This record gives sequence, structure tokens and C-alpha cells, in this order.
Amino acid sequence: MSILLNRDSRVVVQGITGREGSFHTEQMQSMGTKVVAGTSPGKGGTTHLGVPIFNTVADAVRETAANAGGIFVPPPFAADAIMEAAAAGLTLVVCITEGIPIQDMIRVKDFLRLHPGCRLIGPNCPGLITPGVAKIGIIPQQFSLPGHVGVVSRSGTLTYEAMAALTSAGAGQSTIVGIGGDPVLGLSFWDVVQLFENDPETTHLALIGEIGGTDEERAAELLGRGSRLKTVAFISGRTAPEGKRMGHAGAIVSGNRGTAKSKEEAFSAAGVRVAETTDELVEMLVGAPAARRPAGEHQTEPGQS
Amino acid sequence: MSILLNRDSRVVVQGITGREGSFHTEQMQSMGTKVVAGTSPGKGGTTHLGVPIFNTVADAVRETAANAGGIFVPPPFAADAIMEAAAAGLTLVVCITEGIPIQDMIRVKDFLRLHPGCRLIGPNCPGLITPGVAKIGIIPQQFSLPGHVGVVSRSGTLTYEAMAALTSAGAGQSTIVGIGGDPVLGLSFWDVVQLFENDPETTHLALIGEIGGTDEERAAELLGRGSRLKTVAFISGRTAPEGKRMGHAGAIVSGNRGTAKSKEEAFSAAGVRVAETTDELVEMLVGAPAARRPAGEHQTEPGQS
Amino acid sequence: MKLLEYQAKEVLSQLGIPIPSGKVATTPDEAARACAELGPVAVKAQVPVGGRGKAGGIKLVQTADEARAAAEQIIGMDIKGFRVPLVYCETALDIAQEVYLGFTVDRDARANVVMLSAHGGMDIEQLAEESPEAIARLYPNPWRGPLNFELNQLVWAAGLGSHSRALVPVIRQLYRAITDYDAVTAEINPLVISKEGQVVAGDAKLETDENAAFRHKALEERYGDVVEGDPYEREAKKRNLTYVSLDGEVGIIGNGAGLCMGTLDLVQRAGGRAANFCDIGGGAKAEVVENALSVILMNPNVRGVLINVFGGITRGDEVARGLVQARDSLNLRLPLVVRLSGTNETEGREILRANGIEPGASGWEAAQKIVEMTR
Amino acid sequence: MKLLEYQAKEVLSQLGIPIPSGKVATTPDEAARACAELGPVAVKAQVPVGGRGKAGGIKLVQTADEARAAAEQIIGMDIKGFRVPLVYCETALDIAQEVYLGFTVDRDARANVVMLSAHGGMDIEQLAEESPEAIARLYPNPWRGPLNFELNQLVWAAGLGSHSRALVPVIRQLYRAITDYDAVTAEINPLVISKEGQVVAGDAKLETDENAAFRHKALEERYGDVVEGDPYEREAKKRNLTYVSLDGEVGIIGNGAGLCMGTLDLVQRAGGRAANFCDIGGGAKAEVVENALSVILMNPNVRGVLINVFGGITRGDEVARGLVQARDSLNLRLPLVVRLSGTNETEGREILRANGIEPGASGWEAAQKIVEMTR
Repeated sequence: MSILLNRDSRVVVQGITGREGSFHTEQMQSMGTKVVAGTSPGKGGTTHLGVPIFNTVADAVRETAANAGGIFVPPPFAADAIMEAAAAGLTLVVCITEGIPIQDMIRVKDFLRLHPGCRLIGPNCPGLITPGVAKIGIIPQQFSLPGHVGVVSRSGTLTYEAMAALTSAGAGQSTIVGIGGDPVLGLSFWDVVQLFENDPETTHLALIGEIGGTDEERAAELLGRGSRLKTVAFISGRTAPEGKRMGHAGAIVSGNRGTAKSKEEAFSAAGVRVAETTDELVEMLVGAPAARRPAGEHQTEPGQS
Repeated sequence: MSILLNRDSRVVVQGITGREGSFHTEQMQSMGTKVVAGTSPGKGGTTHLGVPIFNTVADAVRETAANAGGIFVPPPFAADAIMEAAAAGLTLVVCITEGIPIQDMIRVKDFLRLHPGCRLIGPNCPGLITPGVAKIGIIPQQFSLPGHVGVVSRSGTLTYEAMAALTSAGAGQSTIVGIGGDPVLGLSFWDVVQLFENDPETTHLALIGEIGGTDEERAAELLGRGSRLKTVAFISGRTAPEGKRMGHAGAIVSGNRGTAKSKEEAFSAAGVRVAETTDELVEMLVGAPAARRPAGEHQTEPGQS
Repeated sequence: MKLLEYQAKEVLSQLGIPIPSGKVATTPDEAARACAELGPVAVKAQVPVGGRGKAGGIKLVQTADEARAAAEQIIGMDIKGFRVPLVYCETALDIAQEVYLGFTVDRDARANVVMLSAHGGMDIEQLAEESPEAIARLYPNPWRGPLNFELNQLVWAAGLGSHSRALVPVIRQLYRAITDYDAVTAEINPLVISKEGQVVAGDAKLETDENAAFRHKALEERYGDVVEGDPYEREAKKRNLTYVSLDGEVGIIGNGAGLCMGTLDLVQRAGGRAANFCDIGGGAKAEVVENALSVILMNPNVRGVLINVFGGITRGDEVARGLVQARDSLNLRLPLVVRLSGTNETEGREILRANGIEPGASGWEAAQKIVEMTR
Repeated sequence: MKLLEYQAKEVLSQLGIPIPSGKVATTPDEAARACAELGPVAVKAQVPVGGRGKAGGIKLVQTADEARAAAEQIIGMDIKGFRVPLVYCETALDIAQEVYLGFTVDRDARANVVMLSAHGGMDIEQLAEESPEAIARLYPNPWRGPLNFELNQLVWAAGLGSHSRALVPVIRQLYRAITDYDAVTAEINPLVISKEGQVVAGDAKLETDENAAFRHKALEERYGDVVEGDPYEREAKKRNLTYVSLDGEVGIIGNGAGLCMGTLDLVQRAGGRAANFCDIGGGAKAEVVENALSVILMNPNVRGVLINVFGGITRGDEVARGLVQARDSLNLRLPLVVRLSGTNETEGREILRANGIEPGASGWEAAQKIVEMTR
């Protein structure tokens, strides 16, 4: 089993005809993801990469019973694309787009309250992958391996590192979720941890956080209430530069929360071990020393590099 | 028993210090309505008509446990007053104000979806009265009599006429609800009929409609599904002049619906008798000829005229 | 307020909606000059009602002389009760397709609705009845307004997706007219699509919400006085009365819109015809009654007056005294029947009778009486 | 973009928020003229950071000569890394009360928050910590914006109800700054209330969302070039790089913000200090690496460079070839350690080694190596 994404996921790709959309749709298809539709206003009725194209997501859902979506559209149009996907009834929406204005996302978050059945991942995220089954987004599948470690992360490349290190150590993954690095996000650590908690196939959890916000602290609180998962956390940005602050408003809202220290303390208080590097994360999690064989070479199908 | 308004209703009056608000608060108090608070920004902490005044409805609710409200504020501020009342947690809000812009009310209606526990009556309505118990609004209580006839009406003065005629005929009323004459309203005929249907004390129903919209038709449909109430309907405006139409948009939306004929036919089809005058309404409803004794004189407490 | 075509187009143009070149002309000479400047034009009567074309209020002309002749015919003509005060001379359009774009308040849905159809023009109401699916609808959330994807869906649903780049901004701006001006109806019919795919408003209708007039004083000042409608309605408006002129001979005053409408019904049922609808609202103070009576009596068709008042807060005896006073100060000679009910109705009736005013026991009796007296 | 005080005030003033009279001066003579015209003024350094007052960047003066002297001191001084480009001379205020009014994005709530406190001024952060209840908060719905009753509740909750008539419009307009300019922070501290109950913005801060810059080109053009911040950051911005200057000696390049931040952490753990944060994003094309390297090398403190790249889509051998090319075209002489992982990492490492670049097996090993080499 897995969370969020499985064999029944029928994916519609918004922005499928763009450069990024095309490339990553092919990647998704190559690992067996059911990409059943794409949208591109004005191109309805045509076909692209063997996928039927529609003018609107609503049309795509009506005609193909798509239930999940990936968004590869430029920042000025991405917020609208998310709302369109939610209004069309998709239950999982993954927005890869980086650079969406914060106010747009705040409006989107409010809009999504009208569609409680819709789960948004991202934006500014690598998406998610259920190894061996399907992916939506841009996580390089060649480093993934089916298994029992859940991975949830705010970072893209750090996720890949952790995934590759887990795979090298022979520890496969149930689902890997990159929730994204923006201040205003869809699913939070809390939400994803909860999902892993309820997934019987997942036994271990790697949580890769970052400074800023208190989503990590809240996830720690949840884990602290008792969890069947063996969890290790890693927080990046311990030495990151503080933004040069002008006003007081940000500080009033966040106070002392959101620092690497506060996050690490929260996990420790919850009985969750905290690693200092991604290699250490893997070691703490699965016990194996990261005796690495060259990653990226255990799957050698063509066209995936 | 009664609908919406009973001995437990604790009323806060918005705009209590204005001329209308003062006058009608006294009227409400004189029949025993529990007016527990008033609001008037800047006058918080003072007392008016023996009632404590607050700056906001939220303050009033916190301090007095008010659960119902009456609004007597000028049109430019009335929509905001309704939203404030709903957000403060009132479960019944009665807006008397006439002349609220339609777009304001459309926004209010959407806002109220966030507060499903709040029932709005009006605007541009006379309010409601549970004879012998309480009233919110401006219905002249001296013509009311406790009993078993539910009255729901879009008109103010026609309601008074019907109420007075019922009382003259010895037929008391459970609750009388003036839902208001504006195009965009709070509770509809459908809603109020449903409430009367579920009120064991109400055995008869007088429904006083008007041309325009299809709220009467929808109420007829509800009654047509089977009702334990003996109902008579009356539609005013059969000969009212049509507005001089400019565009097609209104006609496209309403088509042939909303005429007096369409409404009367809908009630007939539902097995509900339709009266041609208010006197006939009373006669059909309670059988008694409207052998009238002078109305307004069966209650003679001072200060109510 | 119902804006005239040229006024509505000015408003829409300010919001960025393309309109044809045009000039207002209040005299035939001005129309001739407009045509000389603009070339072939449509000379269009400016009245706040539909059906101008069928009434002969729109003429296509090629030359200045033709424009002068057309304006001579049209200015001053009567269209459904409105004297045409001026014409609008507008360049003829290159038409590839006529689209319908309309907005109104759907009172059943308690919401705004935007309607779009690929089949614009005069037969849109018939289309709505026969093929409702040919008119795509959008109910925008009133706080969010129409979202981009909703507008795209609307345009594709109407079969106009290939023009979405030109249409979506026009729909968005028409919607802004609604929020900026508190419109209750806004319509562009036809919205013309040229062979090059440009869109332009062929006609425009805009009606604003009277309840929101306090927010739009500038609009009222700018456009409020151009049309001479019904003179009694104008007078009544000045006096803050809710008054509508009708065709009959029985003047009517009631307190409350419902009671007033009910009274109209009763008069018709009794075989008469109402001369007006006049709601004097909650109370019934002498000065308000006097105001209402004097407006009603301006209409020479009125042969008698029926007053139907329910005394709730106001006592019947006070109302009666007010009525007597109003009648006397206006020196009213026409038949007057008053139906008075509610608080102290008995005392009120006594006062009326003592002053020679006929009281009606019920609305129905009073209606029968006044119809008889004015036959 | 972080606006300077005078810029923020211009923006707020255009939205109708009262500001004191003031003049920008780029020379001491201009400051003297401003004072001659305005009377006693505060001469205020314009830099996009807080703490100007404590740094000596604000001086109250009575005469033109004093103003000239103050400007002479302030213009050109360094405040937290920013050279003061100009001063703002502003009339002294009649202060009865100093209020705090601020807006920011509360990322935990995924919402905007407006904060109001009767106790404005410099100690607001301390107040927030010690008496959080002294700061009233409102989370307006992003589609509806703050409603009237919500603003009233906010003002009363802050204990400022008696000033609601003056305050509510200011709060509403500050909120408009958020929506009109995509602000992520907007602050008026102090918002001054005069003895007559007038409000005026004593200071103003406005920071806009870089992600929304495409919607606010005019703002960028008008105000974008006034402040000279860090020269390397300016250069990086021109080249579309995500770059932040730091104090250390190890230049850092990573692909992905998370990996980049993680690399900073590793360098510190190894006992070194990073000279910068530089995220070159998804791929690692030769030209982007070259761009990043050349900006990093502009900083004379840099004694070596650590590059940490994960090859996902891009193959490690391609990345390695790009790195070699960039190093050669820049003729790099400083120590360089590259940690390459992901697709074809083995081949990539071979290429690096063959070209004399030290590969690191893990990030931690690479960090230790570069720290050693730059010690």
C-alpha cells in the first residue's frame, strides 16, 4: 500500500503541452503512471504524448474520470489552475510550479475549504512518488525502491538525497511526498504524517524539515502523542542567514518559533531522533551504515535518466 | 409552542439607540420580550431603556448570552450588521431595515453559508411574533392572539390585516413570520413552512405571497408532498404593473415563472386552496365568517398603540 | 436608474470594453455633423426601454442629409411612453457573429448570474425558452467575483472558446460594472465579433439598483436628468414617494407595498382600473398623505381616490384626522373612499364619517364603493 | 522588494493614509532647503532595515544649518550593511498617542494577519512576548477582505474604540496596500494620534512579494534602484540567481534550496563559514554554474568553493563536464571541491578527477575537505 497515490490514480496534467509538462509527463508515463488526460485551452480534441487533451479540467474529469492532477503551468496562472482542479472534483492535486505569489496561495487555501475532498500538495514542490507504482511531479524515480519507509520533506533535492541513500541501503519507500518549500502550502507535515500513520505498509518515517514556520513543531506534537512509526527527523538550515528584517510584524507573529533549534527540541521532546546529515538520517532509520553502491544504477530502463 | 421565537429567546437589538430602534425596543419589551442587550459603537458601558449597551454584538453575546437579534440600522450599514450578528453566533437574526442594496444582500447570503446555525429573517420585513410570548420587529402585537395558526408572509401590512382578521375571528396564531419583500431574502417560504410543519402546536397555515420570484412555487411543491397543516394561500399583486423592462436578462432567468397565475396554479396543483382577499383567506382557513369585532381592542394595556 | 444606450456605453468604455465610435445628437443638424464626421452611421433613439428597432427608432444612413432626416423623425417621437430626447449616431459595424452577454440577479438563487450565448440578437428570449442549453450560465461567488477558470469554462460551454482571449476580458469588465455601479441588469446584446476576431459592444443596457443610489451620486448627477419619463413619476420621486403610473381612473394610496398591491387587485376585481400604485409606507402622517394625494390629482384621468390604511403603530383616529386635514388643504372635490383598519379603527371611522368621508368596512367593500362612484 | 520609508509613505499616501509633510534630500544643501521650507524636521536615513534610530540615522533639527549638518553626517553612513543614499526630512509631529499597526503573512495560519496595539513604538516585539493580549489581531478572509464589523471589533479589542472613526479607514487602506501591491509585510509604527484625534503615519514599512513582481513592474521601476545594498546580491539578481551574501570564506553552490541550506550546515559543522548561499535550481547547466561561480568569486573573502549537486534528471557526467568547462573558462585558481550524487555519479566523479577537481564522496566529507583547504 501507499498513501495518496496508487494504481487507481487517474492523472490529468495541466499544462501538459509545455516544455516542463511534456518532459515530466513522459517520465510519469515511463514508470506506469496512468496519465489519462491533459489540459491546454484551445487544444481540446487533440492528442499529446498519446493522451487526450481537453480545454478545461472539468471536461477532462467528465470524459476520463481523472481523479488526480499535476500542475505544470507558469506562476501567474498556477493559483487559478489549482482552483480549477479542485472545483472539477479532483481529490489529489500536485502543484509543481515555483514562484506563485503568496497572496494568490492564501486565496487558494481559502477556496480549498469549499472542497474538503481535495488534497493539495505544493506548490513549489517535487510532487510525490509511490515507488514502482506511480508518480506525479518530478521526483527522479530511478533512485526509488518499493518498500516501507515513508518520506515527507519540504525540500526537493534533499528528498532525492534521502531517497537515494535509503535505496542504496536497501531500504525501500512506501510513498515519498515533497510538500514544498513555500510559506503557504497545501498538505502540511501534520497531514502527511497522519496519512502514513494510517498506512499499514509504512513502518518507518523520514521527516525532512527546514527552518521557518512551525509545521515541524506541530508534526512533532502529533508524533509525541504516540506513533507506531519508527521516525527520524532532519532539519536543514540551522546556519541559514536570517532575512534582513525591516519591521516587527513577522517577529510578533512567529516569536521564537520556527528556528532549527525549536524544531529539533520539539522532535526530541516527542521522542523522535534527530539526524544531523541525510546519511545519518538513513543510518538512524534503518540501522544499516550507508555503505553505498552507486545510486541510480539499480534500475536501468532506458529513457529515465 | 411556536417556531423560531420563544421564552428562551434572548434578544440583542442593533441600533437600539436610534429613533426606530428605541421605539420598537419599547414595544418588544412591553409584551415581555427578553431584550438583554443593545449595541451602539461608542456607547458600550451605558444603559438605554434599562438595557445594557455594548460596542459590538460579540461583546453583547459574551456578556449576556444573547441568542437572537433585531436590526434597526440604516441601509448602508445593515448588511454589515447582519454579518456581525451571524459571526457573533446568534441563531436568529431579524433585519427590519428597508432599502439594502441587492449586491450587499447577495454577499450577505454567501457569508451566511459559513454560519449555518444562523437563521436570517428579512431584510425589509416586519419581523416575527409569537403571540403572548415575544416579538422581534415591528408587528403590532395588539392584533395578535395566541393560538394554532401559523402565518408566513412577504408583505408587512397584509400580514397585519390577516393577523387582525384571524384574531377577530377568534383564531389565534402560533407564530407570525414576515419574511420580507426584497428580492434577496433570508428564510424563504419553503424554510418557514418546513418549520411550521415540524411545530406540533401549529395546525393551520396562512401563506401570503406576492408576484415575483418562485419562492411561493417552491413552497407549494413542499406542501404538495403531503402536509398535516390546513393551509390557505393568498397572492397579492395579480394586477400589479410590470416593471418597464429594458433587457432580456431578467426574462431569460425567470421565464414565465413568478406571475400570480403561476403561483396560484402551483398552490392549486398542491391541493392548497387560494383565497382572493385576506378576509376570504381567514374564512377558508378557520371556517368562521369574518364577523368582525373592532380589532385592536381585545388587548387594552396602555402604551402599545 | 436605467441608463440610455450611449450612457451605458460610456460607462462600459471607461471599464475598457470596446465600443463603436459614436456621437450624441440632440438636433437634426448635430446628427448631420456626426454623420459627416463618422461616415455611415446608425441613428438610434435613446430611450430606457427595449424594442426601439421595431418602433422605428433606429435608422441606418449613408449621408449627412439622410442622418438629418432620420434624426428629425426620431427625436421627439414617443416610444412606449418615452419621448425621445436625443439620438446616438454610431458607426456601422463589421459583423461576423453576434453574441449575447447578459448579467442579472437571479432572485431564486439569491445570486448574480452571467449568461453567454453564441446566438445573440433580438430572439434571445425565444432561444432561452426553446433551447435553454444554448445559453451558458455562471454564478460567480459575490466576494470572489468570477475566477479565470470559471470564465474559461463559461466561454467554452457557450461554444465560444476560440474567442476566449477577446471575450474573457469583456465579461470580467461587465462584471466590474455590476460591482462598481451596483447594477441589477447589465447586457451587451449583440456583442459583435468582427471578422478579425475583435469584439465590440453593439448595444448596451445598464440598470442600477435604486437602493444603492447613495453610493453612486456621481452617476445620478451625470445621467439622471436626460430622459423625460412619466411626469407624475418624476414628481413623486422628488417627493420621495413610491409611485408608479397606471392606465386607469382610480387613484390609490396604501401603506405598505403588499396592502397597496392587494388594493389594486381588489379594484380590478370590482371592475375598475387603478390610475397608480402609491405606497406611503409605515405610518400615515397628514403631510405624507397630502403629498401623495396632490401627485395623484395631477393626473387628469383620476376620477376618484381609494385610500387603504392599516393602523398598526399609528392609531386610526390620528390617521383619520390626518386624512381629513389633507383633503381640506387640497380642497379635494373628487370622490374619496377610505378604508381604515387596525388600532382604533372604530374611532377613526367615526371621524371620517363626521367629516363627510366615506369609510369602507373592508377593502373589498371599499373597492366596490369607489369603482361605483367613479364609473 | 523592501521599500524605503519615504517610498512606503508615498504609496500609503496615494491610498489615502495621512502622512506628515516631508521632502527627500540627496545632499546636505537639499536637506537645508527642506528644513527652510518645512520648519523643524526629523532628518531620517533611508535604509531598508530597522534600527535606524539606535544607529544614529535619525536627528531632530530646528534650523536649516542644523539640517545640513545632520544630512552631512547621515548621508553615506553605513547602517547594517547599507550605505545611506539619501535622507527624508519630515515635519515634527504633535503626538498624543503612538499606536502600532502591522500586517504580515502568518504562515502557520496560511493567512494574512492585521495587528493593532494601543502601545506602539520600538518596544512592540517585547510587548508581543510579554503581553500578547495587548496586540489585537484580525485574520481577514482573503477574498472578502476585512469587513466593517471585523475592523470595529479589532479597534475595540485593542482598546482604541474611541478612535475608530479615524483608525478604521487607515487599517482598511493599509490592507489595500497588501492586495494592490502584494505586500508580505506592511507596518505603520508608530501610527501617531494627535491631540485632536487625527491619525498620521509616523513611520512606514512595506515589503512586497518577489514572486509577485511581475504584477508590479511600475513599482519596481520607480523605486527599485534607489538603495545600494550588497553589490554581489545586486549582481546575482541581474543574473537571475538565488544568492545571499554571508560573512565566511567558503563559497557555496547547490542545486535546490534545501540541499544548499544543508550544505551550509555541513560547512559550519566542519568548522568553516559559508561566504554565501547560492541555489542554482533544478539542473546544473555549464552556463548557470559559470554565472554562479563568477558572482561568488567577486567576493574577495572567498578562499575556496564547495559545489554540491544532486543529479536527478540531469546526468552526473553532464554536470561534471559543465563544471570543468565553467572552471576553465573562469580560470579558477582557488580550491574547488565538488560533491556529485545521483544519476551517473560514478562517471561524473571520474571526469572530475581526470580534470583535477577534488570530488567528495558525501556532503559531509566534501565539507570537511573544503574547510581544510581554506583554513
